[in-house]
Amino acid sequence: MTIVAETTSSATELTMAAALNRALRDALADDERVLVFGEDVGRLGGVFRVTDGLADQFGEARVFDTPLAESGIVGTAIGMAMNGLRPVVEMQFDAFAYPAFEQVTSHLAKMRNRTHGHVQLPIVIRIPYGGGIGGVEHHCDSSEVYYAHTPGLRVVTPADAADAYSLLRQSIESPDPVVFLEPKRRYWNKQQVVPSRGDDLGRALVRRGGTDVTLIAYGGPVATALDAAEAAEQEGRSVEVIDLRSLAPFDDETVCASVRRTGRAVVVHEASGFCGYGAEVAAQISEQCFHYLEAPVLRVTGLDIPYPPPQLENHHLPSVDRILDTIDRLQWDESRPAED
Amino acid sequence: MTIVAETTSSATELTMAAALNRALRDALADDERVLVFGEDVGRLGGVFRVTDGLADQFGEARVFDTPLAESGIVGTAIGMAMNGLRPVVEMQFDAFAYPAFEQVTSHLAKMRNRTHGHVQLPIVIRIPYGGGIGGVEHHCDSSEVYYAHTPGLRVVTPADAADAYSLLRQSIESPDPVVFLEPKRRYWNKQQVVPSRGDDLGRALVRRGGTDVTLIAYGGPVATALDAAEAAEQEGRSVEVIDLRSLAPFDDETVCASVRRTGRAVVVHEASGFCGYGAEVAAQISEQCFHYLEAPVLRVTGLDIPYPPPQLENHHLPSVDRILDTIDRLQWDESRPAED
Amino acid sequence: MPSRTAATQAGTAAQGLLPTDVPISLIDADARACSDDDWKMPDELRLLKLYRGMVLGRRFDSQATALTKQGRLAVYPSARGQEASEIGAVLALRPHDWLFPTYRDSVAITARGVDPVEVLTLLRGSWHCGYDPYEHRVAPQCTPLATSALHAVGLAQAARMKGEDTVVLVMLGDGATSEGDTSEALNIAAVWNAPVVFFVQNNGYAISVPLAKQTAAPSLAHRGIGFGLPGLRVDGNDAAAVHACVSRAIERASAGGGPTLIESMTYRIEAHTNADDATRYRDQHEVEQWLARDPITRLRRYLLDRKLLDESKIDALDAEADTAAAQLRERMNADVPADPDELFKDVYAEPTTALRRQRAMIDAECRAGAA
Amino acid sequence: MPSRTAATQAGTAAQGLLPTDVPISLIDADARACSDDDWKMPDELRLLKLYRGMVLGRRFDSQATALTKQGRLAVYPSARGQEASEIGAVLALRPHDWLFPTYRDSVAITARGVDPVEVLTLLRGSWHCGYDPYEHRVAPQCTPLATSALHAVGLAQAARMKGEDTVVLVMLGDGATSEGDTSEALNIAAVWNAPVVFFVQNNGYAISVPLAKQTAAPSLAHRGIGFGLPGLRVDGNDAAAVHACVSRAIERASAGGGPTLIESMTYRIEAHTNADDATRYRDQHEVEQWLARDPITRLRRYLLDRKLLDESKIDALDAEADTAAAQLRERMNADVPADPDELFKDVYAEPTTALRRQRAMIDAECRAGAA
Ligand SMILES: Cc1ncc(C[n+]2csc(CCOP(=O)(O)OP(=O)(O)O)c2C)c(N)n1
Ligand SMILES: Cc1ncc(C[n+]2csc(CCOP(=O)(O)OP(=O)(O)O)c2C)c(N)n1
Ligand SMILES: [Mg+2]
Ligand SMILES: [Mg+2]
Repeated sequence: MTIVAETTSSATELTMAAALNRALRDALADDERVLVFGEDVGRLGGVFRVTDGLADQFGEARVFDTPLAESGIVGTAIGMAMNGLRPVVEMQFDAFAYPAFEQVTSHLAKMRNRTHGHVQLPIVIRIPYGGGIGGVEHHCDSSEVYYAHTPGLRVVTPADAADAYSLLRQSIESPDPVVFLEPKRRYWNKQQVVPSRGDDLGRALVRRGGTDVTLIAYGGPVATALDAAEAAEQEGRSVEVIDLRSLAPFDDETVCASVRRTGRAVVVHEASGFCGYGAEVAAQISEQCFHYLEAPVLRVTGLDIPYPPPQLENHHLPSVDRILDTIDRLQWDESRPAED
Repeated sequence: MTIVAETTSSATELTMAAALNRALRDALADDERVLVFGEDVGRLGGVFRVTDGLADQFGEARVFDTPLAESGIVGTAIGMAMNGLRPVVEMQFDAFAYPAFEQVTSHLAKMRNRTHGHVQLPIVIRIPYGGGIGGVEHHCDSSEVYYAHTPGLRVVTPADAADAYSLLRQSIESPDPVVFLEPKRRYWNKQQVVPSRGDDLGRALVRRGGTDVTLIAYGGPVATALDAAEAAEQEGRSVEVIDLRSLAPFDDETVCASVRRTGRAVVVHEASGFCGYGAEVAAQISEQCFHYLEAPVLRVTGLDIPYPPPQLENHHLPSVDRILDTIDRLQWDESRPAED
Repeated sequence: MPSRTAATQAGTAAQGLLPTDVPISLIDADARACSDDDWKMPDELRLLKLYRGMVLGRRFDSQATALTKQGRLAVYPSARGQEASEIGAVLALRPHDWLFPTYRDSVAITARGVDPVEVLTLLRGSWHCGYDPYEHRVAPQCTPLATSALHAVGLAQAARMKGEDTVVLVMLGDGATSEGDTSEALNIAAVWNAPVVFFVQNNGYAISVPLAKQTAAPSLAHRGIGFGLPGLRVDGNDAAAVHACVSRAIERASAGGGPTLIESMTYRIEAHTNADDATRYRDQHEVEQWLARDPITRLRRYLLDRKLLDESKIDALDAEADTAAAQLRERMNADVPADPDELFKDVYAEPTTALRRQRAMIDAECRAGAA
Repeated sequence: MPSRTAATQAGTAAQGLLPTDVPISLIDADARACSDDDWKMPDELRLLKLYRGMVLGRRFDSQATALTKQGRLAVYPSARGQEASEIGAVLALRPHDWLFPTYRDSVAITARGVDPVEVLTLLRGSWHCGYDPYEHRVAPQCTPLATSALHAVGLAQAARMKGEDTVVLVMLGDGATSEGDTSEALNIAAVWNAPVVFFVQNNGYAISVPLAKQTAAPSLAHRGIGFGLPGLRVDGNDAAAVHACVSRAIERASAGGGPTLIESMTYRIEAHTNADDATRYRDQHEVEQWLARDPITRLRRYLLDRKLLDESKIDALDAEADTAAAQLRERMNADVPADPDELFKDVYAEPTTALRRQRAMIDAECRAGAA
């Protein structure tokens, strides 16, 4: 099988959905072992059009619709990967990946370890996740912790179009199985993208420098965090914003280096807070930066409720105001006694 | 339907498995809406004999074997509960509950909320969980975070026979769905049990008083934590041990009150540490007890690997030594500079 | 024991579980009565009820689609073209029976008596399930495909245990039959002999995926025999036939005969939802062929031919439907104040400490926002 | 479009997908050849291979059970009584084919050539899968029931995509057929026309649960038609018949004919595993009836009757089996040093920082322990 060398490309304005489409297209072109399949990803091009045109270009043998069965999709992908292919499968929405949970936890995550490395499963499971698009129930779950807590899986989530391209390319090339979470409310955000693969899977990115407090976010809320940082700047607070990009493994180095400088940290995510990803981030910061912390690590997260209906989702999602309020609670006033 | 009044009972020596059996028996006797079903729970009495004799006593109409389908078991339990019954179902082992994940997350957890409280699902899902019994792969997962992170579920886990009885009785009577995690390596531990229902679902228990450090554990490792506390005592350190019992909701009040007194905390569990339950406990303590902490909250957990084979599981499970080593790392030496 | 005995039993038991070669039909596409010795035409009153239900249903459906264009509904999955299946099936239910519908079955739910505004709550986005499931014995509309098939089996079995004469009708799409849950439900229902009717509306597509990519079986009704329950296939655009089949399946279940699987052959005239573009994956020609088999026209012609209906009755019914639609439009135009306190109310029977704290935070934010 | 055409196709397509009334049998319980026009008796060489495989398999199986008593294996699920199914099926595989076995199929795996010590690694507890799946094209033994049926379909389909002539045989128990994954696999295999053979060993029980509580179907082979693949039923204690059926299914798949479902009617003579107590849920009488149908005795008598085997050959084979068992016992008696470093090696292709830290901790603990 031939691997075509990467062609240098210039910047283009792309939405995240288009950047993902481009990544899939380039991966399909570069490596004939790559397959794309799932529900409605063929002729329709996916309900978010991320696979638009791929079936036409690469044929139904490589980009195809499956019967409606998520466990079936992941399970057959596992068999295909055992036989040398590199499936990139789509779960139509976050909550519709749950039927595949056993295949993901008991097989996908464990196969390499179980077989002493003989069998590897370079599979990417693409999952549009999270809310903010007025979706009805079961279409807006932030399910990252279910995967991040499962050893053997990589969990990756881009926050913008450029990362969407490069992280998806790297995920497809990864020898490890990757749960690739696409923040659906950013699908239509545009950006200048130089489609380049990069070589930083597993690393966080400092999106904005700052000295007073570190904001840690990923996926959909990264843009919110950047807006909050902008607003805080106006109020005279210098906020560093870190985009984690890789939830598993977690780049504690980048995060802790920042917090050791700023002395304060806030973690932001959409998923329910309780046992959410932010708990791990907060726990690691609290442990590794104990003597540097001027205030407890705080979390701005979704509420501990099932994802709410469209008309109420604004209360659930971390907002700029809620982030600013939380930053305000970071014990800036030396004279104020501790609240706890 | 008649609810028989609780009969006062005297202490009996029971294993945890026998205490659970007794709890099921009493629940079946007290409330004719209670049903027990699952794989092999009928004539066989369950692979751990927790349902031993129940089918004989209450008949196959109330205690019965189902076809081999976990999604089917939880899904039909949901329908039965919608029709006024109170199913107590068994998943044979932890990893074999994963096929039911969609039913648990998308329906069991959300039904009350989705229907504005019209439909309640008083279902108990009993899951023997965790390792320490020399079980082969897929038989030893600690899957509590998957459930604890899902709003709408109660997650309960007893550490001894007495709690096994009372927490299971309370779980069966709870109007909320309960994932009831039974630490299988404690099934055969004996204890004097006064079978009484109690009224403390959701509350943690201080299992042992202490002044220097708070050890927080649940399920299987509670006994290990108590042993470690005993050993630490010999070395002159007074260790308080808290058994959480209820993982969702989390009794932060009891935990934080203790840590504010001791100033130090270690969380112990078998599940992999990354995004494990201990992260939430550490994050909450770090936030709520910030000014009381003499050292960072440390975690003693399972490794971030798939559950290992029997011959290696001792390296994975939190041991007395590892707990003691961790307590030693709690910056007792005032003169020693911080390690981070 | 020895296999030949077992085999003979198998052969015998297999009798009656396979669908007929030709889908059951009572009124054909040209509105003529078909002769079928096995099935009886529903009586006049029934037929008129079916006609009325379909007319009201279609008007409701088109009104709902219109509401999406006005931004009053987030999304709406239309059942246009499937009225014979929706109405034929739901009108077979008795008051004590239960209906387990999907997102596509709003027409059936309103026909069951649920207030259309409550039905549309989900798609309007003010709450999830907008009605009390116990009031009309209608489960919440189910989105995670096939999952409700198991709930239906459980509810039905519980009714049997309690000695109640309740049959459960669960609606599924052709796509949903590929999910493991559907098979688990068929199997468990048959083993338990539960009073359930599995009603599969085979409308040819699962979003964009045609039936041929969904199954290689001779028909979806053939799935019954492998689980030990009878599979029937019915012309899903023939309200009379659908009604007859579902009625008999309900009678059978009620009499202790166990579950039935019914495949109702129909077609989704509109796109999957208003947000979908069906031209990407199917020919207009195909749609037109099915438009020619319209279930309402068909029954109307049949009833007109037999003078069971006349133009004035037709007009009156249309007017009734228009009035209902106008009322619905009006009521949906009223803004519903969504109260954030609702978020925390029914997560658990009693709100936890954490939820109380979170509610306080939201309350403070709302006050700050209002100030 | 219109339903009658579709129906006729359905009727035609259904032909040939249903199992025969009587399970396929070539050598009956009394060791007589059955006349069956559709099936040919395997040739002498094959029959002798089947016999040898069963003798070695049973000896291996009883040795493994013995090892549990000596504490050398944590647990062992015996296949005693199922040797005709295990061996008949696995010997039908060609070198390039794949086997997807369950925990119960150690006998089949060793017959495929995998070192028995490597096979027993899982149950010995020193690692999970003890062999390299690519060496003999045997997937890891699968414990989560039915999940591997999907892997089998995927691997088979990938082979087709790559133009390889590979057929995949996946073994399942009767209980596993109730899991949604089995149905999803049957459906997808049929839609894709994947070269897979689903081989269900119906041994009457899923742990303690008898078949009657597992399914109400006339037979498990009847499940095929509802997904569009042929279902066969075979006497699972007749190695010749099993071998003939599986061989033909492999040929068919190899020729592009698609998947087949085979139900092999057999019986689990031992308890579920050594840890189980079968007297709690079944009669010894039932076991004895099946002992009378022993697959090895049956084939031995058939071969003896035809002078294809004599006492000295029988003794030689038994001796060979004993030697293999003795070797196995000896090798299993050696302690395997379990190296904790292995824990971290293959979680990811490269260990993460966190895993490196955790390895350092374990190393330190081991050193402290050793000191
Ligand atoms: C478990 C699950 N997977 C995927 C989806 C997304 N989805 C919604 S509708 C649909 C197609 C369903 O087709 P069908 O069952 O034929 O019903 P129809 O829409 O035609 O009425 C899909 C894939 C879902 N709702 N649930
Ligand atoms: C998903 C899943 N659920 C439950 C189990 C526990 N379990 C192990 S074997 C078994 C019975 C399987 O019966 P069957 O499929 O007939 O195979 P047999 O053991 O008879 O070979 C059960 C319930 C499992 N391994 N996987
Ligand atoms: Mg459909
Ligand atoms: Mg079996």
